[in-house]
Amino acid sequence: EDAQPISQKTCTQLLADYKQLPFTSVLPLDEGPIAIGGDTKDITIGFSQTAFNHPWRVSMLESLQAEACRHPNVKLVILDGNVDVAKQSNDVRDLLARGVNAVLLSPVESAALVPAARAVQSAGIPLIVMDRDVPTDKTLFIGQSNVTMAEQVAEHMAKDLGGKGNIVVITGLKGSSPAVDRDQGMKNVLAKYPDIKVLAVGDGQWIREPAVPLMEDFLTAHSDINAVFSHAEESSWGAQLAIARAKRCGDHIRHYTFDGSNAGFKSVKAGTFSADGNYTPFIADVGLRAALYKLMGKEIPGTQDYDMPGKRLQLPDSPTVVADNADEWIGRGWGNFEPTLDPCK
Amino acid sequence: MAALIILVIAASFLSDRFLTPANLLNILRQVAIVGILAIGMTFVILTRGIDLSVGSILGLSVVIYAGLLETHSMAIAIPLGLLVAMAAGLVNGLGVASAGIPPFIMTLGMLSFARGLAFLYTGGTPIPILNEAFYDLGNDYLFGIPIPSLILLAILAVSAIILSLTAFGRSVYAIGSNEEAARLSGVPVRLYKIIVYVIAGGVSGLAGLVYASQLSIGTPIAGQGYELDAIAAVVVGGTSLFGGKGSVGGTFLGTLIIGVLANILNLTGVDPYVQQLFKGALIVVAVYFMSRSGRS
Amino acid sequence: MAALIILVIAASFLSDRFLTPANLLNILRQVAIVGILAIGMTFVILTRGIDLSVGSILGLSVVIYAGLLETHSMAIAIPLGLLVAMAAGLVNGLGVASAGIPPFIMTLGMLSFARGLAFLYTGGTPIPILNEAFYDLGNDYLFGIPIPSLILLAILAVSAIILSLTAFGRSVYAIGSNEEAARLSGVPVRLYKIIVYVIAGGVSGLAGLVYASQLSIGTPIAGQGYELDAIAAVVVGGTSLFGGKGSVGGTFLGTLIIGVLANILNLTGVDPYVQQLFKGALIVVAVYFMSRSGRS
Amino acid sequence: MDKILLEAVALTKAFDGNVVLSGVDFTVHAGEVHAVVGENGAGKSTLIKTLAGVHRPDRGKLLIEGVETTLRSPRDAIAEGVVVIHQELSLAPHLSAEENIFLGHFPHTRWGLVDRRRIREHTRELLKRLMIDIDPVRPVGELSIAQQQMVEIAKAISFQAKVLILDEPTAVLDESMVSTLFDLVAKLKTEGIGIVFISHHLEEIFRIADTVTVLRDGSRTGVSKVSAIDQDWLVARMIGREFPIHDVQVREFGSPALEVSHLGLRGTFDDVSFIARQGEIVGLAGLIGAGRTEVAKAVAGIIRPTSGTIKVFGKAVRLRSPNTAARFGISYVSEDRKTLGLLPNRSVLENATISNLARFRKLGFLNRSLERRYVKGAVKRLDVRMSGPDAEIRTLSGGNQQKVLIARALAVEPRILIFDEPTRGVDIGAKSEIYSLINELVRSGMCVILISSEMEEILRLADRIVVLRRGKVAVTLSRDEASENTIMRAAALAE
Ligand SMILES: Nc1ncnc2c1ncn2[C@@H]1O[C@H](COP(=O)(O)OP(=O)(O)OP(=O)(O)O)[C@@H](O)[C@H]1O
Ligand SMILES: Nc1ncnc2c1ncn2[C@@H]1O[C@H](COP(=O)(O)OP(=O)(O)OP(=O)(O)O)[C@@H](O)[C@H]1O
Ligand SMILES: [Mg+2]
Ligand SMILES: [Mg+2]
Repeated sequence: EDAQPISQKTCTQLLADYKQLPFTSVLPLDEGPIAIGGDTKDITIGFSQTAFNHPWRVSMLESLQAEACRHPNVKLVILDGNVDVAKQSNDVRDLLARGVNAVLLSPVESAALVPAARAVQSAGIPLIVMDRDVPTDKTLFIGQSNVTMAEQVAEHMAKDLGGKGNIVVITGLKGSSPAVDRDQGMKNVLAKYPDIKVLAVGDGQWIREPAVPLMEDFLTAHSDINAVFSHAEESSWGAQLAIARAKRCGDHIRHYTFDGSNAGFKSVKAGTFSADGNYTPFIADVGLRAALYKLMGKEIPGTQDYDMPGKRLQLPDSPTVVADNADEWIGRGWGNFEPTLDPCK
Repeated sequence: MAALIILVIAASFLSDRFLTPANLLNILRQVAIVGILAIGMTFVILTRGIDLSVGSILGLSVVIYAGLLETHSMAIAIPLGLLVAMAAGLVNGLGVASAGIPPFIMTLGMLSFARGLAFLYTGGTPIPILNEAFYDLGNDYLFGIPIPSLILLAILAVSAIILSLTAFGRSVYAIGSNEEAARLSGVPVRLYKIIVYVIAGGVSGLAGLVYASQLSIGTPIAGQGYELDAIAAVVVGGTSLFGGKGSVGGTFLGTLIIGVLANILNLTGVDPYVQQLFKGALIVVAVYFMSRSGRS
Repeated sequence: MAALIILVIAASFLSDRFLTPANLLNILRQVAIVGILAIGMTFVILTRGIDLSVGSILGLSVVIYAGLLETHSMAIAIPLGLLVAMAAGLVNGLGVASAGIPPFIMTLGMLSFARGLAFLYTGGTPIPILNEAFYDLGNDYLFGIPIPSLILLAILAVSAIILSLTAFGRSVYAIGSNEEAARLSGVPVRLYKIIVYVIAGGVSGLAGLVYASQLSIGTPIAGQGYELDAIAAVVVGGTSLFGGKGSVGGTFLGTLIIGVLANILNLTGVDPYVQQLFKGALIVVAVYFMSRSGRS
Repeated sequence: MDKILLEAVALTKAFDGNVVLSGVDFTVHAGEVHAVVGENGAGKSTLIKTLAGVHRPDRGKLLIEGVETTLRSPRDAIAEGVVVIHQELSLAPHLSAEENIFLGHFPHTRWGLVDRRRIREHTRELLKRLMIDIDPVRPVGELSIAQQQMVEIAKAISFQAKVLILDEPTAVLDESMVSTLFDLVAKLKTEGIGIVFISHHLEEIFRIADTVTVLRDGSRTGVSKVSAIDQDWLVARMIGREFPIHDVQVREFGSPALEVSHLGLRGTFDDVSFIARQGEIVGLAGLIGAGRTEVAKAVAGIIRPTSGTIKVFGKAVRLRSPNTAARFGISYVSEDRKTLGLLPNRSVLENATISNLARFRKLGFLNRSLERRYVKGAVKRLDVRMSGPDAEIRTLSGGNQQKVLIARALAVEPRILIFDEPTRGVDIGAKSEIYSLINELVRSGMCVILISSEMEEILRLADRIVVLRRGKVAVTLSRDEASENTIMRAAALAE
């Protein structure tokens, strides 16, 4: 049995995990070939992903591949946007040149894919936008809000700190829309807590490596840090490494972070993280089903108008994972890797 | 040239969609941004310099177009954006030619500086562009050809004329070939080097124009990493990094080769990770065959 | 040197935390990875080449260490990871020296290829490293100095000896100064160029070792974009991109200058956007003063 | 004739504290050929460069047609009508001859574009006038050194100079080209142009110069009408001591060291055969472009011949690289100093020892003091003038660079040494040193192949002379048979 691209998993493996996916009950679809007007010829679906340089993005793909494995006549074409809007814009057009039946799009940058999205629309095929929106007409947008999620996480932080203290912020890649949104969410909450002071801000680029020297330097400059608000679990683990190296484990600096991986939840349970924004990648199966509904001429239930052109499918909010609910969520997050050793333990 | 032809033949076997007019126009539009940058880069590299800041200058111009278009017309936004891009190029040129800072360092500094400016200008949030005329500039067709491609071809034509038919152009080659000899012959080396960086900056601003209009957004991360793509197109096109040798025509070919590679890999739907492997290997192979065929 | 001293003095005025032993050791550890890469890069640049693939080779070695450590001991994982890194360097060397592909293109291809391999090997998901001894390698101290810094210093010392005291090292300079003349003088140019790329590859593998052990994770994106940082350190350190001139000592200074810059910007808590502005401007200024003081 | 075009008063120039010119006065009249002579490193080129806006003098002033002028760049000098052919070839190698000629002053069309047709016409005219037969659109980097020099001359004329300065233009030219150049100089003279001429060939001074200035260690030691002096006067002021003329003694030759038979390289040379024995000097004579250098390169393992065989000490060998050749004891000193010789930004010491680093190792590491000892010896033997062994070689004067390259070849301790134009740009004192060195080498049993365009040099040194004509051996002459006449006839005669 062939392994699927990128994930390197076979359909058997993917289908074994299918039951674990959080939103299989949204837009349900039976296993088996998809018939359009009684015809079960091959259906090709194009997926233009932001990039495959982060496991979150790979997990999103796995949910898509799992759904596709359930329908033998559904084929996928997967393109990697390399975190470059211009490249992704080109990718979408290449999908159209290839003659796909529908386009799934998870944009690098919300507004920048408008022309590409319009090109899909004028080709007359369904366009399902996932994760980050595109401010133009589309068949459906499926996503969660980074702003409200960051608000939740920041509220937890404010509560834990008793409304008072010093924090440092390690953002995601500067200028990328989740980083902008998570920062906005945090600022919305901090506006209510004037006694929480942001000592320093640095760019962690979603990953571990740059977070380490950043945090080391923050620790050198400030002797009274109460919490690290980081946009990514990887950066939080990096910050923790820096804390251990600086021999500042005794400061009991708290970590507030995002991503929603199983490893992240385990770190919450272990007490390394105080809260983890539960940002699930498992929405692409829903996206694929929505596209298939559309192709089959089926009504998509539960959609609503919203402040952007097109329709939105609101997914139930996943609660922020904290010590109280960590056990309940371990296994339902993404990724099956272990958290890093906590050097403070 | 031979390499491109072989590539095109191979591509048309690999996908029957490749040799359709729509797809070929697609490619021509897709390569516009990097192709334009690469032409400016060719000027710099011909003088034995390098410009790492083209991607950042593109980004800076993009946010300026977007910012100005919020309140002003295109007639104001476009010239001002280009002016800023040329000013950045001028700073590069002064640093290299007058202060004697190695081009790599000077433009690396500008890479960081211009990007920082773009972030500061936008506060990190992309500025959407709602001007329809501007949108059309990047997405419409003229004589059946996408406007960005026409812009690319126009810049190519003008550059080819400048390089082969003006005293300035010929001197650019001379400076790259033997700067001392050029100076001894009375070529105003310093001035010309400055001009070359201003051209690279201005051309980056034009690439930014295509970017902003094509994507309808002023994002401060626009063009990140494009410097390497542009340099690659120049070198694949046969221009020597040690100056004095090459042409914008070659650069255009190089751009097409890289563009066709990316397109065919997308059309055949290869695993993106494997694509990356292929891309690496194919560039090397293309250049190998190009240098072979160039020799005989 | 003067530039570094001025920088250090300025830094200690800007932050009273700067001149603490803990912070200085921090800097020495923080620069280890790029510093190591830059040393390998120096060899290549001295021969008038360039190696754009060092960051990708680092990334490839990182995932290999991590992958092998899941099931094997360090005694297996480390040599194998280094071997793969050197093999990648060997391919670069053969491409450049034997097939005559321009270094920029050959190593650009390897940049893409090795990165693709790293992604394929991991399937895009980072591999956590749970080996305690390996963790200590990246995070412990020996004689009060972080082990990564010691590795950097050891590589620096060995490289300095090779370059100044061996026939190979002397020939590296000769090749960069005038390859044809070196060949006529009986220098085995092809062999030595191959060796130079193998060194750069192997050294990238060592940098990968520091990366993987310091961060306890095998992520396929490790080292992305480091090639420019490494080249910057080399050039700031006074080595000419046109070959034949420079030293690893200079490269180490260049690394420190860039490291101190980043550190002091972090310590003073400058806004990240403004940091980027400063960083760009300061590198240029540092190099300007360095070339000034070098002249007189 | 009496009008002063250019006058330099008390020029002083130092590099890093080394005084290279001290208080030099210099005058060029209209319609005069003013020669400058002096040993290698005397400061001739530096004087020229300060007149041409390349260097700014530390002290002293410059008057052009009586007006005090500061030249900030070569561009300024050109604007004032001062045009120079520099000693180091200064062409853009990737550009064609015609573009090099008009670089800096391209003619324009009405549209402001470069007027290619006019360039083509002018170039053709110039090349014809100089009697050089080259393809004007070929990149000059592919031309031989002599051809490049002729392009430089064409370029200089194209500028319509008031003062034309020629820094050792004849060093790389053969007899016929020198004659062409001198005819041209005579003609320019009559047009009222002032000409400055530098050469180490003193007979040339007497052939064309009206006035001569002698420099020694940066000071002017003499100036006179040429008609009033003789060679001894010049030598005395240049060197300040007698120097011996080494004539070759009759020697015994050993067994054949190098046997070249039917060697050919398609399109370059064909069916070249000769034998050189231990202790023998074999001269390769011929006009420029005859293929002497290519034959030498084939023997040195630099290019691979397509036919024929080479035997070294009786053994047939295949010389795949200079490295293999070196292993068989063959060493080559190239005529093309700049592209095939110098490691420009490395020190004198490194340039001298690169050919045989194994010799300077101790316990596997290079040993600086071994290297220093060797370089010191060679510097003394060859009388190299420089600030020290750690100076970058490109700061040395041309002649001294040549000597360092000879030291490099000797470091291999070769058994067969190929000298391609070894005394090019070398002053007469050093030339005699090199001659005596060659004598010494052959006496100790070395075999020397000598390529020279200087008839006198070949005649004086070579035991046997192989004359090449268009890539073929025209004739092989013994010492007794050889004369300027026989060689020229063989070299130039149409078959
Ligand atoms: N750029 C420089 N930097 C340092 N020293 C220099 C430089 N140029 C020339 N010199 C020194 O100045 C002295 C005079 O050199 P110059 O080239 O003028 O001699 P020359 O008389 O032309 O000799 P030759 O006959 O060999 O050409 C030499 O000792 C040389 O090493
Ligand atoms: N790099 C080159 N590329 C192409 N042709 C060349 C090159 N070098 C030399 N030639 C040509 O090869 C022919 C032989 O040149 P070569 O230098 O061997 O002559 P030569 O007899 O050694 O004369 P001399 O050494 O006095 O210049 C000439 O016609 C020359 O133009
Ligand atoms: Mg001279
Ligand atoms: Mg010759």
